[in-house]
Amino acid sequence: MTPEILAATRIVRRGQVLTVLGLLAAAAVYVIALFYTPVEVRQGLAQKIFYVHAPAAWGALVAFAVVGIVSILYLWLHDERLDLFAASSAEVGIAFSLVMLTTGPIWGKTVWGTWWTWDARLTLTLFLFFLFVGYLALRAAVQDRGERARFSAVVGIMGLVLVPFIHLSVYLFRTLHPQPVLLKPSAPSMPPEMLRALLSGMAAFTLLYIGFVVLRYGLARLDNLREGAGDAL
Amino acid sequence: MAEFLRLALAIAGKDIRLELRSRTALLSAIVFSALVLVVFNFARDPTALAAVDLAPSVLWVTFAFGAVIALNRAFYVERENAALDGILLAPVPRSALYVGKLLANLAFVGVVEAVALPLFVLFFNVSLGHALPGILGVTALATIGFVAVGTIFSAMVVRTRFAELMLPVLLLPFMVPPLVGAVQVTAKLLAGRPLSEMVGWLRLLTLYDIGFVTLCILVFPAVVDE
Amino acid sequence: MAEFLRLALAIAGKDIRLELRSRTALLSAIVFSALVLVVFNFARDPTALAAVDLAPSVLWVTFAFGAVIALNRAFYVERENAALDGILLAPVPRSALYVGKLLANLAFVGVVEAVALPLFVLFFNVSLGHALPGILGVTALATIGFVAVGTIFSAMVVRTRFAELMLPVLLLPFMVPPLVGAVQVTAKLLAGRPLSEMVGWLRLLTLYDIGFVTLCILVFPAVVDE
Amino acid sequence: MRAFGALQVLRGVDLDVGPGELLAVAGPNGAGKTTLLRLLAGLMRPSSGEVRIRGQRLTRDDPAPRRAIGLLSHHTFLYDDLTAAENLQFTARLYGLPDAAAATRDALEEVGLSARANTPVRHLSRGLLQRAAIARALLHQPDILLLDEPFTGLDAPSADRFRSLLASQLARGRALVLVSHHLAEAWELATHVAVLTGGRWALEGRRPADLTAFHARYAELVHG
Amino acid sequence: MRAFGALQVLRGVDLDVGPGELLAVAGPNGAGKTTLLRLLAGLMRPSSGEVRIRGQRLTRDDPAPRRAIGLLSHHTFLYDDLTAAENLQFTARLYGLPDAAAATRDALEEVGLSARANTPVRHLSRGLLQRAAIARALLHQPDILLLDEPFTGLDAPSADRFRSLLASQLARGRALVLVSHHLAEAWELATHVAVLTGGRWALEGRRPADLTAFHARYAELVHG
Ligand code: HEM
Ligand SMILES: Nc1ncnc2c1ncn2[C@@H]1O[C@H](COP(=O)(O)OP(=O)(O)OP(=O)(O)O)[C@@H](O)[C@H]1O
Ligand SMILES: Nc1ncnc2c1ncn2[C@@H]1O[C@H](COP(=O)(O)OP(=O)(O)OP(=O)(O)O)[C@@H](O)[C@H]1O
Ligand SMILES: [Mg+2]
Ligand SMILES: [Mg+2]
Repeated sequence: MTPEILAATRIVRRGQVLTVLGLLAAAAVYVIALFYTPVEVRQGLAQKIFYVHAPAAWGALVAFAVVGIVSILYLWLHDERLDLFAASSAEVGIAFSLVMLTTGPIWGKTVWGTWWTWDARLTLTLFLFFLFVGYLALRAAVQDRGERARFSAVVGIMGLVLVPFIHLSVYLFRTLHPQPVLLKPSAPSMPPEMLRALLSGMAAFTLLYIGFVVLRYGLARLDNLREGAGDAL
Repeated sequence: MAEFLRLALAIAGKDIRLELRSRTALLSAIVFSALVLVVFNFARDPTALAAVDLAPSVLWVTFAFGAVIALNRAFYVERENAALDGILLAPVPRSALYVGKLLANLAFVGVVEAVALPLFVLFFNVSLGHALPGILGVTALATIGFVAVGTIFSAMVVRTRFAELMLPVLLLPFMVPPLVGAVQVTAKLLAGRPLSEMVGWLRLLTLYDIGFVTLCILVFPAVVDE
Repeated sequence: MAEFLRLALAIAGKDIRLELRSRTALLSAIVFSALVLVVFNFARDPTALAAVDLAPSVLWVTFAFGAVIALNRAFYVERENAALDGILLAPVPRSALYVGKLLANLAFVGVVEAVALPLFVLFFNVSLGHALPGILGVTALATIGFVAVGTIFSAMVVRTRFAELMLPVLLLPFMVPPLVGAVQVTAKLLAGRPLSEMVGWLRLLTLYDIGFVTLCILVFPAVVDE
Repeated sequence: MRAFGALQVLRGVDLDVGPGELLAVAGPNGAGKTTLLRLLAGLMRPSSGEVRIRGQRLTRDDPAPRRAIGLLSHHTFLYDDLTAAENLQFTARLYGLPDAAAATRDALEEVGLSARANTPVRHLSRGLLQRAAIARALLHQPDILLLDEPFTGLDAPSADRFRSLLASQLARGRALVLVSHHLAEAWELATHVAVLTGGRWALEGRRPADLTAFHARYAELVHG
Repeated sequence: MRAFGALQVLRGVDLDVGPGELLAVAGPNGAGKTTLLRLLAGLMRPSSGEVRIRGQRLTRDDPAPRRAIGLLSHHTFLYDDLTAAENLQFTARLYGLPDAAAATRDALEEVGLSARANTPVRHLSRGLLQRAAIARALLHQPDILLLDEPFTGLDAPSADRFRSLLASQLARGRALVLVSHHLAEAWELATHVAVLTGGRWALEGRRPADLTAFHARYAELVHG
């Protein structure tokens, strides 16, 4: 039990606590959403999915932004912990995007009558998602630790720069021809209860994000230390 | 600056000479591009599709995938006998190394495109005519963009297991903006639309080139240096 | 014969371990196929083209792309440290070496195809339905033929003295039939045409496979042996 | 005889090595020593002439006789991304050894690499790499061992271990051909010595007793 | 100090080599000799510690000090498909030498490879390859020469030629670090000797007069 291992385990425990809190908060928000927000006129109950969908999307975007920023810090400071943190954030981001990418189409099928449309925002997230799956694939394919960190940092930064370009191109691409008749995700003015529920949902997911990342980060630290112990023999 | 360029050219020149000695990368890229064109040509059911509608997409898919294959090999030559260490050991700014590799890759992808374009005209008997200069221009713009990104990724990918899929996995998302732009502009050029309709895309392509070439030069050292 | 198969499998197994060991091989294959398909989706100008018309060619270009990428590296791993000499030195019939490489490449391409097909259905929302078995069949037929030739091709490309002659280019025409055949059959299957319309192509594909696998096994020694 | 294009590398080089004999071959750089070993191993076909193993001709078509040959070359024949153990296991399968795992373990033990068995060879130091290559060449217990500068990169103790390994091979009636620039390294073990210059035997025969005298002779033959 | 992941390869190894000095380094396989040279050459960053050339720190950002370093490694740094001359000319350009052609000619002359200048290095024999690698390392007349088992594959006369080359380098006030398993090869030239075991100096200091005595000392140090 080296001090590092102790420290890492402490981080893991903190992560667990935060995660539990986050889950509770999210559950609470959802109870409120189900029973104390008005049923949306156009979409009926289907709209309730919105209180998961939007926050999840929000969480994913935050996660990926964090990866980019932390990557910059890594190339500057070359501290392995930054790399582990970025990786953890990427994994959580992928989890959240999966939630978004499943709830989204379900909702879409009910309100737009189609699973998918090449709407700017949707497509953007899709590519972000692929980008970060690639990010993790790369990490798994590089053996040397330092190299892994440097490579994935580079990808993280480039991803950050890519986002506006994809958004712009998808936007230009779409405005070529009449928008699909189906309506696209764009927040119409919503009653205050909805807004409150949405905001608290976002808050809950943010907490959840922090919990997940801290947890994942702590575990990554432990793995590293164990792996280390392995080589040393 | 002259010094910088001299080094970049030395490296690019070396790569080109090597590729001419044993044209492994180029060969498969060219063969593949030809295949793609053939497939599209035979696959196209003339009653359903006019060649012209298909043309831009086919052309750019061919270019893009050909490029990926050509890039896959960009850094293999540096691996045998640890030649890359030899370069890193020398007083060469990493940026010069990157630019040199970029130039070489542009040359290779350029060759692939130069071979594919005539085949394309042949198969799809589209008459480029007046559109040709425009098409060459947009090709240059788009190609610079994704080759710039591809160069840096190919430098990473040679150091990984399972490299061949890794490059497209990383690179394709970055290819989307230049690709979409190029297809749109090409389509308009072939349709003889006015320039005004393309400026948006052209601006995007230019921004992309400037943005990513700069960024790559900045981050490249992190790829090759410990 | 059992001996022969054991050796072939040993070689294939080694390649698969080298290439696919990385935990994320499957993941990369998924992302790869998805991206390729998405790129198509973007490359096509939606005003002009319906997805379905493109479907068969898109599917097969995707498969071919995956294959070429796999083949590119097939013999490259044998080059470092002259590992190929190590194999040639052993009491291994050259044909077993070829078959082993072929199997490894088929495994690789198979993974990509297995992943790409569902995604293809998703993105191009074509409903395979009853066509599925047919498509699987033709995929197998065409892939075997294509990869069989491709494996020889990659061996030649690595043996530089062959690359020096432009021999590999001569192989190009041989790669066309399986692809074109596959595209044609796929198109008919999707259009729900009667089998009678496809037998011609299917017969061609089968003959091609038998013919070329045998031929490749026969000429392979000449490629690898001094 | 063997020519690369116009460049004739070996001319009228005959040798035969019996069981329990070790032929030590020396010669200047570019003399053709490696080429000779590659010919004997069947990796190259002689432009003219032939190679026989127990009277059986070495041809491309019949893999069987290759089983008798082990070659330690300038190249390691190892896959950088596989571990030493994985490399040997693969080799074992190529030679159809009954128990690949055991053969691997023993071979690694013999060259003192067991501790690093599971390191990807890419991460092995040069000497450790050479040991892995030796293990690979000996893995299938070949009757004929062709060794091209086998002591390269080995430290003193592993060189000694390797010498005793060779001794045991000779005791088991194996035929050895060893190429080296430092004949001292294997002088005691050698039963025959030969000097190759410009692709010809400058000297060939039983090993003389005195090394230093031989060195003098060698010097005048080659550089004289 | 340098670690690969958790594997610590070098621990508290300090050395400094002045102009006209040759430090001969010995040590068992896997001791960390090559790693040490790569650190000194700036190909790796020390996990902790630093490298200074004439008091100037070796950093990634400033290419200038790298000009002072020449490394002859286990790898040749040569492109197999280019000829020896082409390889050297490329190197000359990398170092911005005024007259690449002349520098190449002289370097090839010095290692006795002029005759094979236009052979693709893929077709060079091992010893000839090693000579090409030596020519490449010396091409830009570095002040500091790091040599990793430089005698590998060289035949006797070219080994002698190389030794006199080293002597002239020392005469010109160059600082040399030479790693070898056969200290005899460079004993006369060495001004200092050091022994590396398990990533630590087991011994370091001026070169003793007597080699055999040193061998005995070495044996007990390393193999106990
Ligand atoms: C960047 C990623 C995304 C963000 C930030 C996001 C955010 C939002 C927000 C804030 C809403 C509520 C707006 C409203 O009430 O209309 C919404 C609605 C919706 N989103 Fe997303 N979303 C994202 C991705 C997706 C994806 C990938 C899908 C998948 C198809 C999707 C499908 C939908 C649907 C169907 C609606 C309901 C549209 C409507 O209200 O008519 N979204 N999204
Ligand atoms: N594949 C090849 N093509 C052309 N020439 C070759 C080839 N391989 C070797 N040679 C030439 O044949 C000659 C003999 O090479 P070989 O490797 O047998 O020499 P060697 O005796 O092993 O020398 P060394 O002691 O340096 O290893 C050399 O001049 C070499 O350049
Ligand atoms: N890239 C790497 N990753 C992990 N371990 C490495 C790496 N490079 C070297 N090592 C390990 O570091 C140790 C020292 O290697 P090094 O090459 O410095 O030894 P050496 O003293 O040069 O040995 P030799 O005399 O065999 O050349 C070895 O155990 C080696 O396995
Ligand atoms: Mg040799
Ligand atoms: Mg070493």
